[in-house]
Amino acid sequence: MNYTLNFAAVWRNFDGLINGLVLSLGLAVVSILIGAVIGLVVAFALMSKNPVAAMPARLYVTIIRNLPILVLVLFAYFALPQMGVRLDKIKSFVLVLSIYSGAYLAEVFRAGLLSIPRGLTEAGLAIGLTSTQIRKSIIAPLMFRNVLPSLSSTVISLFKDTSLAAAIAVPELTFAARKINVESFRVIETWMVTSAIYIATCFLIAFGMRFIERRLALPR
Amino acid sequence: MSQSFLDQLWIARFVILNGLGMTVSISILSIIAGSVLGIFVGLALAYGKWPLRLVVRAYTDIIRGTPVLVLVLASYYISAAAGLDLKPFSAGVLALAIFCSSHVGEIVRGALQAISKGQTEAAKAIGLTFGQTFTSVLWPQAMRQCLPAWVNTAAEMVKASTLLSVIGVAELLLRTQEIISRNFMSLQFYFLAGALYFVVNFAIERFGKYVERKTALPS
Amino acid sequence: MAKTILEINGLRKTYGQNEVLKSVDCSVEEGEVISIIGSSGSGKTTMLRCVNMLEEFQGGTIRLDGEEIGYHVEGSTRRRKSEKEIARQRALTGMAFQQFNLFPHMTAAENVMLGLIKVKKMKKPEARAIAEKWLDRVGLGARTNHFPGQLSGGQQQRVAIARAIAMSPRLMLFDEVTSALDPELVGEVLQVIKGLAADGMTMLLVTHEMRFAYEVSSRVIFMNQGVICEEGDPKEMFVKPKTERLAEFLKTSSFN
Amino acid sequence: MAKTILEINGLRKTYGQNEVLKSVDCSVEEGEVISIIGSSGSGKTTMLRCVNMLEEFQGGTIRLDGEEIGYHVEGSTRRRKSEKEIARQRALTGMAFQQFNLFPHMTAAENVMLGLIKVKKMKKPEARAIAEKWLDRVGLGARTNHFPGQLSGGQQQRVAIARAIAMSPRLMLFDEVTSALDPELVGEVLQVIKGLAADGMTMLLVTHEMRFAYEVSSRVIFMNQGVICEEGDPKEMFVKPKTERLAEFLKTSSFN
Amino acid sequence: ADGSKLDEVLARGKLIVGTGSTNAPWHFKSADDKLQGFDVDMGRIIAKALFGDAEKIEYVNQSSDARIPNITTDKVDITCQFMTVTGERAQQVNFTIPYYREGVGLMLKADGKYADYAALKAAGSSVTISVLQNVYAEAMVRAALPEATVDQYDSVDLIYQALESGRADAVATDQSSLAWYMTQNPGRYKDGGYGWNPQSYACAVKRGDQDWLNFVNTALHEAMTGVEFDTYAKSYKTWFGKDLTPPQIGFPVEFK
Ligand SMILES: Nc1ncnc2c1ncn2[C@@H]1O[C@H](COP(=O)(O)OP(=O)(O)OP(=O)(O)O)[C@@H](O)[C@H]1O
Ligand SMILES: Nc1ncnc2c1ncn2[C@@H]1O[C@H](COP(=O)(O)OP(=O)(O)OP(=O)(O)O)[C@@H](O)[C@H]1O
Ligand SMILES: [Mg+2]
Ligand SMILES: [Mg+2]
Repeated sequence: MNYTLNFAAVWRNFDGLINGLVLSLGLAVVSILIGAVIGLVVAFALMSKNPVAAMPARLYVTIIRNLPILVLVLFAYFALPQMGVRLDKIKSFVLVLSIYSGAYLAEVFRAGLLSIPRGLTEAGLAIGLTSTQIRKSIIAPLMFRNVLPSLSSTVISLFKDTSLAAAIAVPELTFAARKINVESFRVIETWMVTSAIYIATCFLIAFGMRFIERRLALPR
Repeated sequence: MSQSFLDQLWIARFVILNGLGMTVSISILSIIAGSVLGIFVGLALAYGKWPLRLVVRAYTDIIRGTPVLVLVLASYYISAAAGLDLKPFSAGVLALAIFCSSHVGEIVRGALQAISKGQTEAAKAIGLTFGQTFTSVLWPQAMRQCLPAWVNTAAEMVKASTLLSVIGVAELLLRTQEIISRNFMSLQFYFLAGALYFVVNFAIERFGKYVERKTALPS
Repeated sequence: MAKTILEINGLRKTYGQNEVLKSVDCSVEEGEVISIIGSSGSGKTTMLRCVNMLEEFQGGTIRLDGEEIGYHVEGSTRRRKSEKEIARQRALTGMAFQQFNLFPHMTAAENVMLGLIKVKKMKKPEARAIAEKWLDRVGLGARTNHFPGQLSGGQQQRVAIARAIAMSPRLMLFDEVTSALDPELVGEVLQVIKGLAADGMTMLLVTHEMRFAYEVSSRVIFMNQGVICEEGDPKEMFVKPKTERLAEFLKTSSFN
Repeated sequence: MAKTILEINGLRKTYGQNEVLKSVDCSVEEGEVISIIGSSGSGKTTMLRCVNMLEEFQGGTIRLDGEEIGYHVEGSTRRRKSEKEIARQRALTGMAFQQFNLFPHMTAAENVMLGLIKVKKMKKPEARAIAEKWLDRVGLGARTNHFPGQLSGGQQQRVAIARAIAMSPRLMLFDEVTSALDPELVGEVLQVIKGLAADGMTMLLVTHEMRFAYEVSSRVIFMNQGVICEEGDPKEMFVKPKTERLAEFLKTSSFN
Repeated sequence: ADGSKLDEVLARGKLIVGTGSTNAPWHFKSADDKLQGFDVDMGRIIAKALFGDAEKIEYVNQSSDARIPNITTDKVDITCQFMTVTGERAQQVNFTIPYYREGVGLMLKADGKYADYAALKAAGSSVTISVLQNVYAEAMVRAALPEATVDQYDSVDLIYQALESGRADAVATDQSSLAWYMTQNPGRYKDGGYGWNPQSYACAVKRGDQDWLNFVNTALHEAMTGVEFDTYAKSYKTWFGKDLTPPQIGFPVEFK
């Protein structure tokens, strides 16, 4: 083609992209941490024999996982205030991404829990531990090791979902990129650089997770 | 604009159905193409010689690290740059299929590697070639193992199809936005769209469960 | 007469329609070593698990040192005790499982220390000292910082026994602790159990090793289809069984 | 003299630095039943797997009915045969594994039929008839449409044997086919093998069941550290071993 | 390939115009799903000039991001999509002569806290203004309301939604869009009574094809001042609600 690449506009606004990346990472970290807590509780609820715990958990996971996150983002930002809950745009996005992460992580954690032999719980019971102590000292640490490989891809896609925050004007990475686009229309160049930033970040996340996985691997 | 939401909905009914139809066709096409490609990706990852494995691993890692939006834009513009003049629909489906293939590839690899080596050896021992072993012994087992994760990917594809609105494919989200830009009832119509996406994905999930039950091995 | 530690009265356990234990009575005195034998599915494991409240049971009482285990029975009402109370009672008995069930993310010492710290509320150094003492006792003094994945089956089972015994239980329960072991590793585990018996530990053991049951037990209980079919001194029982069933069972078992 | 079916000459196999088979020579005549014994890690499995080309090997030749298996050797050059050719040669020997390795998504009959249809290019009805005949022979005539998950270990192993034997191999290889079975299921599998031996099937079997090796084999091979250390008639070898090593091995094995 | 786009379009027999579908009154869908609006009419004027038939036209639906790339990669012959003329953009595409001059206005809720522009300005930093995402959006608002908070959204319906849901106190965007919106929602909103930030809207074509650019310029010029004025005026009346005074007869207005 006779299109000549010109990155000048992108480099001029590179600071904006980096600031956007930092915000994206911040959103992802906070949301995933909150989501992990939700996910853990929900995963145990999903496994519970008690329908009062299991049913709402299943409903939550089914609904959230089948909705496009954009709809949730718009709901939290525009409809919740009409119901008396007013959060600023960053908080409302974090709320949504946490709830969204929670549903995904719950499924990941549940798979991790399923692979823990029942005998370990019984061994814990037999030495007099309570169920809560068993969950904390035995089940959770083992589950965490079990899920690390699949956790990595979930975390990466949740990180990529922070791009949806652009829709409510949170100045994260995608927002910053679009801002360059509307100014310069150097769309191809902007997305090339932006996707390189996303890919590099995702690689770092994957690498970090693999590092943790190796560190926590049990000697055998 | 004194009309109610229901009036507007009635006026827009065909447009919405149209968009829904488009969303479903995009999803089906990209899931099918992506899955076929993904099976080869998975095969290469599980059984390829190391140079091939390296290339395919780079492919999946890069694709999975890129937001789908960026893939969609790249497919549309870079294909043009490469002299391949794809219409937005084909470019979008191509992007989603590539995205899908990287995920399916990982799923297939995982499933293949979970099959015990003894299966391959037993097949070899009765004289099957690798091709026969794969089609008769490995794939039928891997497929069952893949199914739940594959269904999740399919649902992700439906959600990702929203991003084709950016290159002007008239799928459900763009159709919704068009309606909103006429009557400005954004909340109502976004949630209608949300509900429709939910219905589609829920149907996929149910279907997946059904197939899973149907193909479960007795024990 | 020695002090009665465990007293089981009319123990009844069902899985749905299936009555797995049908009114089992049994009492165990301090220092006794009792082997429970019987064919597969006769309810041996289930009985042991009821004593440790790993299974709920539908009727009868189990008393440990006179205290009701798991349920409080008053007339015709039967109330399950609180989870906390049951957890405390479980710590009074130690249990070793066929599958070892060591916590794979903890070293041998940490496995033993966990109960001491969380249940007995000991400080870490104290718990470690006890753990090391017991690991030494089972012949694993040099393996305290190994993870289960780094130990052989026999070593893992010995850690599991140390973990149970370190809690100073009133009663030890062993459920086929050697069945999952390669033949050459069975001996080392049985040796440890013999040592505990010699120390006067009260023990209930389910086993398929007839020779071992013969040598170590002060009494043998033969279960069949959810009831205790015959019990007595191993020297007598194994040589001249009173019931037809036991005679038959002994014929097919590896003892002869 | 009977016809020589298998001839192994100077077979050498290494894993990296580790030489697992060091110039093994061995020949098997039609109708022979040979047991390979030896301690763990001595190379028994590896030798069997080389014969079926499940392992590559670095030196020596294996001939089946005079035909070179896996490699074509000419002077000092050694060329691996094509995958297709090797697949054909693998079908000439049947193999049964310790872990059964039945295809879990196929019924017993389908497991047996697969090779007949894909390799022998039979029509389905013909293949089914043969499968049913062999399943009947191993005592599973009533289980042809069961999936592996619905069968006991012993039954699974018998299906696996039927699957191998249905291909009418020139030679059957058995690798510790009873080690993964519960003791009570071992008998039924050994019975099937005895039947095959009586039918004149040529067989090479790796086993830890000394009594069985003693009863069934026409010749026993004792392997040690990658070499054949002693071989001969079981009646003689087991009673008065010539080598120190075999004597020691027999002492620790369950035969005595 | 050396020929002009003009020849290519004529040979093809239809014009390919890039525009959007979600911004009233510029380019949006009617209730019966027809693309309409002022930008759309500009395309029709050019098609009429080309073929004498305004219907010989194909619209390519594109987002704002895609306006320039679709030209540079030849996906469209021309883009008419309320494109603000800037120097930087003019380096990448050739702009036609402008067909509309836009300014920014403010819209408030009719029953809202603030009466008009003066009230907003007086309130200083406590007001929030929602605008369409733009690199100079912030500066644009600052020029009128130096202290206000600026929230940027990426689609028009969202900036209105922000006002409606109380996320913003006023919307600042093209006066033409505001006018349209207020006509569609009579009585709910009011104009802030202040306009600023003039900008020109023009179509854009690929750089370096003077022939094609000249043709489009001629077509647009004659629509605004010559034979097609009635078409232009009619469209103007439809989308902006105002009547245009016909061009002055006599000496051409351009050279005054
Ligand atoms: N979770 C369960 N649900 C239903 N039935 C069960 C369950 N666990 C055990 N049973 C049944 O209870 C009966 C007694 O089982 P138990 O495990 O106590 O036997 P056992 O004497 O320990 O046998 P083994 O020697 O095989 O260990 C058996 O018939 C078994 O099928
Ligand atoms: N895949 C492998 N990689 C490296 N070394 C191997 C591999 N497979 C086997 N070995 C080594 O080769 C040697 C022979 O192994 P082989 O399995 O043939 O012994 P075996 O006589 O069958 O023993 P067992 O009675 O335990 O089955 C052993 O030292 C083993 O550690
Ligand atoms: Mg048991
Ligand atoms: Mg072996």
